[in-house]
Amino acid sequence: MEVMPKWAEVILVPLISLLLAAILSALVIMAIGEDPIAAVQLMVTGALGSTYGWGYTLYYATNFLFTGLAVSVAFHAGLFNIGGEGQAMLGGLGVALMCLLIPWPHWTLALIGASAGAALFGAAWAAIPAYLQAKRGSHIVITTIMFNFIAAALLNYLLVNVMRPQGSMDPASARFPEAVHLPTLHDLLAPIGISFSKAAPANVTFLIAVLACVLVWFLLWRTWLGYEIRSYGKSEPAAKYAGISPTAITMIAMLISGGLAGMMAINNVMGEAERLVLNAVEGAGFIGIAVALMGRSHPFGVFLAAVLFGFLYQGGAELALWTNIPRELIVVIQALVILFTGALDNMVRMPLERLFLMTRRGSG
Amino acid sequence: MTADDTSGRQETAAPAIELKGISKAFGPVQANKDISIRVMPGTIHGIIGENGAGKSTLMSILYGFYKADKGEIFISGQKTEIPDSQAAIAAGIGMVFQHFKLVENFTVLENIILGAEDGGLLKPSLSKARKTLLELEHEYGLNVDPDAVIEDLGVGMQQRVEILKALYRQADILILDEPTGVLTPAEADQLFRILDRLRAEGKTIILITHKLREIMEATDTVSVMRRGEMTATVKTADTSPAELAELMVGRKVLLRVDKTPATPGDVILDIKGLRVVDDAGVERVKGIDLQVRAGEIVGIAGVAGNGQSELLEVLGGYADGTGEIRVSGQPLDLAGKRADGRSRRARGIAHVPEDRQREGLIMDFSAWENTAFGYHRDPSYQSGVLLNNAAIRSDTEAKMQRFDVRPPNPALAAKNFSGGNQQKIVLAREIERNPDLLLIGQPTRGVDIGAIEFIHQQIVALRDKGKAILLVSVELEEILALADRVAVMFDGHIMGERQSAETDEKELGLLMAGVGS
Amino acid sequence: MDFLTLIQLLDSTVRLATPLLLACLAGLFSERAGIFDIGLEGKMLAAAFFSAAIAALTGSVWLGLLAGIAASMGFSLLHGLASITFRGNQLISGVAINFLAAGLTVLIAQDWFSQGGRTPSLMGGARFEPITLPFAENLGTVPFLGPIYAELISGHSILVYIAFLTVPLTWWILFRTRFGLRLRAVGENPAAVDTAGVSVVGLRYAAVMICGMLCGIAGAYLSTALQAGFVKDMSAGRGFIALAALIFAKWRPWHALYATLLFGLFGALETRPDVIQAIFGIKVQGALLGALPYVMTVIILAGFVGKAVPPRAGGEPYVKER
Amino acid sequence: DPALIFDLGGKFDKSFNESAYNGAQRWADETGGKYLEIELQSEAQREQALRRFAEAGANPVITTGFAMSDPIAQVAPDYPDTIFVTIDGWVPDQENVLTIGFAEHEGSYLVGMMAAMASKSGTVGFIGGMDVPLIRKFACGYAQGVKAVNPDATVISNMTGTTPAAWNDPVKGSELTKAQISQGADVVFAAAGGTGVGVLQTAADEGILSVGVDSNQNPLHPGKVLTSMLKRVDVAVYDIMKAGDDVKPGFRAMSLADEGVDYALDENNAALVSDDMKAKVDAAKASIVDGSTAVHDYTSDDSCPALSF
Ligand SMILES: Nc1ncnc2c1ncn2[C@@H]1O[C@H](COP(=O)(O)OP(=O)(O)OP(=O)(O)O)[C@@H](O)[C@H]1O
Ligand SMILES: Nc1ncnc2c1ncn2[C@@H]1O[C@H](COP(=O)(O)OP(=O)(O)OP(=O)(O)O)[C@@H](O)[C@H]1O
Ligand SMILES: [Mg+2]
Ligand SMILES: [Mg+2]
Repeated sequence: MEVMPKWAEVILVPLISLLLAAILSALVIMAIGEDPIAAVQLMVTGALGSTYGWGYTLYYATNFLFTGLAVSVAFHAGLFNIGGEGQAMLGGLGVALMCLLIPWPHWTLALIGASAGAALFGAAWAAIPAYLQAKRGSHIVITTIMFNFIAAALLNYLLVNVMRPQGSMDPASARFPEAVHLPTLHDLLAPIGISFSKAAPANVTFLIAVLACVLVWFLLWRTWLGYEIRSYGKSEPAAKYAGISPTAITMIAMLISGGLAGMMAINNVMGEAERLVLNAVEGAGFIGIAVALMGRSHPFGVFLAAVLFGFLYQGGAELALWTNIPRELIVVIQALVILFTGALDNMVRMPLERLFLMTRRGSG
Repeated sequence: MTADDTSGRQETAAPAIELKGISKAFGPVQANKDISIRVMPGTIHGIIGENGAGKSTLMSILYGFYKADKGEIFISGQKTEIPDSQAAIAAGIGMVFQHFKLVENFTVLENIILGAEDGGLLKPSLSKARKTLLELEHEYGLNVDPDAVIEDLGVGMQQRVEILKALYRQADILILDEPTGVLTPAEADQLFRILDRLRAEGKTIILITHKLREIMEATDTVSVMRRGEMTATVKTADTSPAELAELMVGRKVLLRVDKTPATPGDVILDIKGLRVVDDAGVERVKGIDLQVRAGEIVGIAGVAGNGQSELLEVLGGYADGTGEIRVSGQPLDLAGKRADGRSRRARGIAHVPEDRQREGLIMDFSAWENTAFGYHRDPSYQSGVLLNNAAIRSDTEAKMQRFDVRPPNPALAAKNFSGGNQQKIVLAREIERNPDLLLIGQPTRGVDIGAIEFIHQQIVALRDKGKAILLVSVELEEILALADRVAVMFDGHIMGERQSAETDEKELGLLMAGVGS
Repeated sequence: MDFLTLIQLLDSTVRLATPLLLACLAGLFSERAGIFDIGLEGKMLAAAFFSAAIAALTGSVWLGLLAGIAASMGFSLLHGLASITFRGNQLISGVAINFLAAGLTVLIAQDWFSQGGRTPSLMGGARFEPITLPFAENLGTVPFLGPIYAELISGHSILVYIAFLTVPLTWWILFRTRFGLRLRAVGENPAAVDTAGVSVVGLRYAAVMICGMLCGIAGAYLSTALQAGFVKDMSAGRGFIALAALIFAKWRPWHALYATLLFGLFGALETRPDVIQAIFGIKVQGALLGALPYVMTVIILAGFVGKAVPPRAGGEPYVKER
Repeated sequence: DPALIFDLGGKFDKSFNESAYNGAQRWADETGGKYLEIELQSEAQREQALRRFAEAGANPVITTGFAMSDPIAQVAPDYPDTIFVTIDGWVPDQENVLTIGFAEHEGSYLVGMMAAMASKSGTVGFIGGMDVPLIRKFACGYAQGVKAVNPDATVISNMTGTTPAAWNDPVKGSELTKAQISQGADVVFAAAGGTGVGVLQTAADEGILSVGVDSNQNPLHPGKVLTSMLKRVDVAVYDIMKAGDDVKPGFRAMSLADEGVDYALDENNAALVSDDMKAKVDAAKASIVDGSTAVHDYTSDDSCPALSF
């Protein structure tokens, strides 16, 4: 019944959209007097041309994977969780407490503990807006926005007044002990003979994020719980008819969502910074919204979108390192990518559909 | 507008509407194929056809809602371009859609003037419309409270608003798409009286319906559509229901439910003093007692909005009630945790909800996902912690086969099936569970006669297996044909019970109006 | 808390509420027509920049205001193109606009002024000055009402009065005019509007453009009335707060006024820890004080405001043919 | 070539990053030299930038902001031939690191004294950006200076917010200023990046005095900015770049004695600073330099004798 073959929908449309975004970005780069071709080369080689580049690209992608999945799960339940930012902040707090308070013997155990802490704190931060939505009808978009601000204030208070080591200028927690340092991709791949950049921050969390993608996929499309979440998201009256409790699903979906957002902290806090800093999340919660929307809330789509954004971040960093292109340009490029692949995709799809319909009529 | 200026027009020989070679495709779906039709002024022209035949599409093209890929439109002999509804309205066409196009939280008056305001300010438009409305009401007996909010009105009233909307725009040609699908017999009768009146004034009416009786009683000519094509146009006087049914489905159709007398067994459903208060705090069911036995069909008749829906909702587990309900002797929770759809299903209660698109199906889900809907936690659909999708799919395929769902493609999304086939998916899901008690609301609403025949057969077959069936329908005809016993609800009470063999539409109609025993 | 402190708090409330109010009403027009807009922030930011930039270049704040409105409406047009013409995802489009504005304003500012993404400071006619209402000076001495008139009501920039007048105007347009009727209808059931012979696309573009205009004024207010120039990211999340206020207000103009005044009051209270200490009797730690407005909002939402039902067709593109 | 890494605020933060940029630019203009630079966008880029510049052979690698201390401590051992410079950071026990420490509290003390002397109401204000220890260090030094002149003076202190937006919210800065004015403040000191723009503007509009920070902000509103607390990051960066490969690791203090911090006096505020004021401040300056007056550094023990947070 579809007008276009699947490959056109899945590959051609995003590709052409991306191309349009690239062309417009090139124009902007030219407008500020730089060379767009060199810039693109720099971005591609910087982000994908070496294991070092990949290490950073995947590091960023890991963050976006968690927040993107978080937004997606809530979306499937018909809930717009804008609170990924705050939930990831709290996840960081969970990780920091776990790593600082418990003397872990080995990183594997620490990872389990920290993941639990991250998920628990993230979920807890999502629980209140979820409860208010389910029981009081308080719009989850407002409450999660509010909880982002509250989380920032809470963290600021804790890091400046409570968790900061005496005398340190930095509003950050103490460094985590050596035992909880997570292995980087270099550490993981070296034993099997693959050499991977030592410097890049991508670490074992990336694998956990990929695993999370698979699990979320299983959850949503292979379990009755996921089935209930999706049903409720599509139609509340129908869900009620089927005996699916709106309260339970709202709570569960938001807890999972918050937990996923919180889990981002094992990548940036435990894996990279190895201490909790004030601005650890740096907007990944919001990028997660774009990633989920662009990935059409499907774990595989989220994966691709997250890697795309990882590429943009790392490519942007390389641009910033070796050229005088201001960092705002990178923001503009990101915006154009989001715009063309996410919002203006029909601009590409509509004429393509007409084209395919014509060829089909022509041949049939 | 007076009778004088319309009578003159009646004499012109040109058809009020002439469509020539209309074709329309939705993506790969060819909804209308080279359709031509002529409708004479001052007549009622019926259009029938199976679900998905393209009736609504054709009329939407005439009304400028869709744009035809090919073809020409002539209004009163004049070739007319109708690129949008504005043009259709200007050409004197009004349309009452199958799914009403009303703004739910606006008042009647606001809906009526929408798009037909006089000037930029609302006040003068509203007062003028109020006056005109009064005249129209007077003229046609269409009483509606102009200040009522649409969502508070019953469907019958909403339909009147739609008709008034068209009349307010001085439509000479009125298209009605399945207007009686949601009306009570009394409301339908009233509608046809109004249509007669309009015809007498020289207005032209196109009537789409699935009900052959209405075609036979109300129309002058009738066209039959099948799979996007116009297969026949005949004078109503020259045809018969059986012939029309055959023309439309392509085979002989049984127009009557074929069933043996019931042999009721034990009491399965036993309701005592049930009361239901809705979200707004209004008591909708005011203490009813009712029993349904194994092997019988009990029909609940009544004008929509008299508590039948709430009754079904409580039985189905998604509204709270007070009182006592026993199923097979065991009490049923009416509130709290165990009063939900899942617990009900566990107790052997299956439920075909009144609104299949809102409740019975997830329109974006595939047919196979919908087949599991409500039963998704059933052990036979699980393998370990995971859903056994393969099992659900093969189960769906079998059910689609047995219920003749077309197309028999489990992967197709529910929204891509026609209404009749959507209903079959729901029925297959619920009936094939072999429940002790089947709750079924409006089983054939908006469904074509071929499918109606089939659905009725399935319900009777379940009864003959010794199951209890509670049927709620606003179609008296359906209730009389299907139910063994009829209870009539009015204002939250049961006005009376009758054996269906011993009663008729007239008696039930009185009970439905709150008059009687 | 003495009377003058109260006046000062309310005065601050008015100033802080004004950009929120304008943005909230902007969102109201758009969302009442069925187009969700989380790009209020970006539009405000773009307007803040362009109004300050043009005011700085021409010396005329009015030209600046026009430029700000034009810039904001340009982004609205983009949003309309994505969400109306091409039936794209309205949320994504909004997100993109926020990013785009954040990046472009600084890029262009740097290109034009080379002052690190800022505009030069605005002086004289390049700024909206406070207006002293008639007799404010003489009446200031009248007890009670005097200070209210002289301090609270008088002495704001013209844009503040415009913002407050926009509330009844919005109400009047929405509920008393043909345009308003159609606009509300298109947000509830676009098919009804379409079959009534009115262009859904036209109405939605009109709503989105009004939204752009009001965001433009909001942005101009930030950089040319409250401030004397543009600083990067100076909208500082106000677009999101306006969005929250819009939901809080359940998409109604008068409620929007109350909601934004409430947010403004919270913001004003945040600047006066001493007042909070006087009221609650405890000294609130600085960072936690910052959380106060948001905590209060959640409490009020949970305790007093019921379910907010958005316009029914909101967020969905109008598609006739699947 | 030298490399310069700007902290998250970006090189145009109207604060110390910008000051560093100015220093580097002056060096480039004077010598025709070239330098690498990056404006950080994320935490993860800190280590990345350090390593990339070190690998590319840049020397010295200059960083701004206390948040770089930790990454430098991680990276520096891997590149023993590169000199890493941290401005505001603290990397002890590392052989190839030059730490540059500014005595912001001393400079703030001086402008605090001037504020107290210029104040008629006996109430002065402080407006910080985000509530972080560095900003408290400014506030604390300032409050000490105020109290040194007038022990009965009131110091009102506000922070703008808890998210990075706090550094770029001039509107909030304005409101805080107005709130402090209504509490009687007639001199306000802003240490709040872009937010300070709003503070100085409002102070000028409302007819009170303000105190600028980091660079000389007196010209922003001639005759209305009492003075500015100078933090000569530009000088530090210029000196380091000039020294180039010869730069020595270790610790370099940028205190009053080293002219690393100071107060600004120019034609814009000449009329505001009386001879008496100037004499008193210069005396205090001398006594701080010779050690007879000790200004307490908040970050030394996370407490402040003159102000509570
Ligand atoms: N807006 C649309 N987009 C895509 N396909 C459509 C659309 N409307 C109808 N169709 C398809 O066109 C065909 C004709 O549909 P139409 O609604 O005209 O049938 P109908 O005869 O009115 O059926 P029913 O009796 O169920 O109302 C169907 O296959 C339907 O799925
Ligand atoms: N001119 C006014 N001055 C003060 N309050 C007003 C005024 N007009 C309306 N209100 C009050 O403001 C509230 C909201 O009015 P508004 O017109 O925004 O929504 P509404 O008409 O109640 O809602 P809707 O039309 O969406 O059902 C109401 O409580 C109303 O009493
Ligand atoms: Mg139809
Ligand atoms: Mg109203």
